[in-house]
Amino acid sequence: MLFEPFSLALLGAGLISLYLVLVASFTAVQVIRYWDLEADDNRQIELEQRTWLSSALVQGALVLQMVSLVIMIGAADHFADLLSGAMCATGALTANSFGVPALMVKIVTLFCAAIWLTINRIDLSVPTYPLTTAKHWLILTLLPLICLDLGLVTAYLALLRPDIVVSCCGVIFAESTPNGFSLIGLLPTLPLLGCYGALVGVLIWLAIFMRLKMANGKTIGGAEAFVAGLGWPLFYLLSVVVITVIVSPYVYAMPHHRCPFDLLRGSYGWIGYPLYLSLHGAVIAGITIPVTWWSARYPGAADTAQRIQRRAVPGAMALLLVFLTIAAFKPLMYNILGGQW
Amino acid sequence: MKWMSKPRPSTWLGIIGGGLMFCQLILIGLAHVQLAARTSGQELMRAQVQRLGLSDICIATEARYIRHLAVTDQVAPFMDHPLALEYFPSGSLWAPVISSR
Amino acid sequence: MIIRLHEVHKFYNRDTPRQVHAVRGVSLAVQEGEAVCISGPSGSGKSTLLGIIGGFFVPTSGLAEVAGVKLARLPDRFLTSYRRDYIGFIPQRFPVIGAMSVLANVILPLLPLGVEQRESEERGRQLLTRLNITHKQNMPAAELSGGELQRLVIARALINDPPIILADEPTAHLDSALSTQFISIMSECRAEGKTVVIASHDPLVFQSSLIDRHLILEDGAMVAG
Amino acid sequence: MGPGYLISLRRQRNLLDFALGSLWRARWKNGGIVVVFSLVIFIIASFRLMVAGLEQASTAVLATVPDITVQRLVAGRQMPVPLWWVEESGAVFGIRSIKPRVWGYYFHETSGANFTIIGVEDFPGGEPLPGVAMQAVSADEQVEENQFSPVVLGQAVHQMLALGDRVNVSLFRPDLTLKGFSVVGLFAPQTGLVTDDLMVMAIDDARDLFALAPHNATDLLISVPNPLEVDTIAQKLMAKLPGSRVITKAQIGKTYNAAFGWRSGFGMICLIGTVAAFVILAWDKAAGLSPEQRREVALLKTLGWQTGDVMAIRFMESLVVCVVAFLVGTGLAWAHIVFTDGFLFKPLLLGWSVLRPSLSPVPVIRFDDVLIIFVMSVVPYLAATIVPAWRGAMIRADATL
Repeated sequence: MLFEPFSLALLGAGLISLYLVLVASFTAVQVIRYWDLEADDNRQIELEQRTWLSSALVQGALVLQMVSLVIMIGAADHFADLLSGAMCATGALTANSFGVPALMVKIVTLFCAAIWLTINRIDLSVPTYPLTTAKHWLILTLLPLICLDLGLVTAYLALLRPDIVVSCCGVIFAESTPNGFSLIGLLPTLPLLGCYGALVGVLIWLAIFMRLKMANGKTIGGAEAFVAGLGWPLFYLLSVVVITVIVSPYVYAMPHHRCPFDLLRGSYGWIGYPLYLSLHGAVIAGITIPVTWWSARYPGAADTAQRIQRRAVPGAMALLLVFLTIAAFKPLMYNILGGQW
Repeated sequence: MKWMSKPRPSTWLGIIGGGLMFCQLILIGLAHVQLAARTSGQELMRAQVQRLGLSDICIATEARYIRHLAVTDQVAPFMDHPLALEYFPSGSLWAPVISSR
Repeated sequence: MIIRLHEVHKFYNRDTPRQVHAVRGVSLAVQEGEAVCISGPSGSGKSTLLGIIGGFFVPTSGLAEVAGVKLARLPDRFLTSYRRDYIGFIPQRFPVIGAMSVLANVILPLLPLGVEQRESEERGRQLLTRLNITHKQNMPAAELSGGELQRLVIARALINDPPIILADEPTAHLDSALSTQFISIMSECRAEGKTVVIASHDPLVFQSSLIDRHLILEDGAMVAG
Repeated sequence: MGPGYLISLRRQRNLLDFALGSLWRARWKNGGIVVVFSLVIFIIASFRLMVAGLEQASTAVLATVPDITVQRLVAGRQMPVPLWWVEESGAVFGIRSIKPRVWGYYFHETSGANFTIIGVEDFPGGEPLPGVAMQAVSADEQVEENQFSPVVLGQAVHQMLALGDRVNVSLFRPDLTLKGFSVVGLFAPQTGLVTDDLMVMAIDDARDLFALAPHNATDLLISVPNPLEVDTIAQKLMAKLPGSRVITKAQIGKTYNAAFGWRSGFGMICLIGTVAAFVILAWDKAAGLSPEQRREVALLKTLGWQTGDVMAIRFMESLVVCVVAFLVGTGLAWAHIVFTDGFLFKPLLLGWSVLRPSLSPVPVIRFDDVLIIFVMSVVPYLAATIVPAWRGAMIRADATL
């Protein structure tokens, strides 16, 4: 279904991202080959000017990835009407084996671009540009991600046939499926919530610990950075599972409708937008902690890195609380006002 | 002070942009009035569709593959397969010449 | 010691056939509040020296420290910040954006600093009053006469209250009356404690009472001063 | 000075002021770009919004199409269905009702229109036709009892037949003999979208008119109460009835959507050329800096502007052009759809037709559609200006020396 307007918009966004990152990669190759801060020749001067270009390009690509993520969800939602058996975006995304990977690659690209922008900010704040080579290597890893994204999206759209029978989310997420196919499978609610609560507890405790440490004028150590670097991505994954399995049925008021995407529909008050925005914001702020810790080891970078840390830790916490409040609102209201289901 | 009374260019942009958005909102409002008119017969139309077993809306009555999916032929010089798309450019742009007799 | 240059060399197009050794081992120390004139024939490296002090480019070798900032090896981004904070620059031909008003031209350096428009216009107006061209503030800059243009450019250089004023051949296109006016404005600035460095081979400038020290460059090397 | 974000906000506003000033200075050129870009966006937006409106109109109305339609194919061509298929199908468990139906087209030579004739079993008695006020035919109009069969007409058919106040109408059988009908009702005008070309009559009258053999029908409509069973029952029917073609509700809806989506996509492909041409224009405009602009950039750099500040100016210029053009273009598109029913694109989207109900293509506004229009128009323009903006901004400050 490459001729659908949604497909064209997605492919257009993908191609433009590719163009932006391709130009940035060209810069990256030049920088990696010729960067020499000691030189004052024209080439070095032009390379220094190019750092403005690459950050503008990656910023553009980041914004575009966010837009195309929203379009991707919208497209899946729309395709659900064209594919028999697909009743919501989940069904449309699982209609062939490229949909979910494409979505995942998009999300990973989003996080990578955010990490890049943090490193870029630290790098540009120091006159010696300590991280320049590193960040341009990172652009070169962004390039295959964008290519992969475009390839997967193209494959997904090209192989999407309006007539084939696919499963709908009710089948995919049902606790027992006759076909045996289940995306998330049999996940017992209580242990899942327990794990999730424990992880959130660890993250909050870690934040308070780091905050106290910084208040005492100490810097964040490798152990904290390691825990944060492991904890926040895990938190992201678990959050998506928890939203799908536990939160969404309350929002839809249907115990067997488990879909992480329908939350974004207007019929549910667009609750998905603040929910996912705060989740992504919190995780981006969270993974900033290991990124800044890593960057701070480069000569001269520590000051800016720590300044960013001082903002990232409370920022992540604030967004985490916003996220948890939104996520818990419906289930709590239901359990307080409407009893158990 | 005289210089304070002169709005900044960005203020002008805000005014113009706001005005344009306002126009859009009015147009969208009008659109919704029309939409309400269109959907007023909707329940009735659904009932008719159900009663008569219609398969299509009659926006292109001469195109049998559109008005009634049910009379398509599988083997035809121009593809009339029910799940095929109609032969788009020619079929929709050239109307037959109807001589007034 | 607000400006300190030690054994500064500057090459253009280094290691190419078009290599130019523009500044050869210049050492210079300027006190705060001093007014210095650098003169020499054209092509002697005056502008390059001024460009090094003004943070337009970095020296190829040697030490350059202005207002505590080590200019050598500083990337362009940081040179620009340095320029914002410490330098008021008066270029040779008084370039302005002709279609914009005088006041808008004067506050140009403040725009990217995030200064509120009301505040920056107030500062601009004060400077224009001081330089006696308030009555022209809303006129397009293109309609100004040479003398008014000069005052506009000076006001623009002073808008950020820089400790150092650099002027590149400021009187080259002015008659003697306007040159005298320029010197008197610079004297006022010096009296306020600003450091003034002028590159000029105009005797009217380097023989004036404004100038504390007169340096002569020849073929990129300091020959007197 | 205040906190950092406030400084940053004020900086953005100052730069925006400057950008607007420089746009205003070249107002004729930039105005021209806004006009052309608005037109491009107008075309894309009209197209997209109309398709959305038509899709929504059809899916809303066609939500109740029969669950299963059974046809018979002989040598790949559709043939009448024998009525014994009804009993045969009745044996399949899970079916609520089976209605045979005769229908076909009647070409009306005078008007050049194709009417759709539907003969249903329980007519004029039985289940009433929704939206039809049935009227008894008055005695003086009824020429001979029982010779004129009752028929219900769509509004457009009624007009094309130019009946006026008369109620009697004659149609030709295949052998050119005439068959008389009395109009006993008209479909309500607001249901024109599905009924305008209809002539509904009793199934035996339809057989008579089309000279169809008795015990035959055109197709069978099958109603299945449980939507999950539709596919299974369709499979069973296919196995039970040799030479049958079984079409489910889902297939009809999806084919319909696909047809519109495909048309819209095809149109968009054509429009991409326009956008591409425009992007080239944008690149050209941003890349070809005049000597005066170069001097201006050099001056700003001398005055302590960062490369990023100059890039921000250029970006804001493009953004203002885009946003204004986007608002104007989408606004025009709405006006085009709301006030003129989208007359520019209606032929392209609907094809030609002699008889057509008034169809308003107004869509329910959806965020996705706006986003698609945005990505197809504004994003390429902005992306195309990044590199030229940087190239124009990297003029060095020492150019003034």
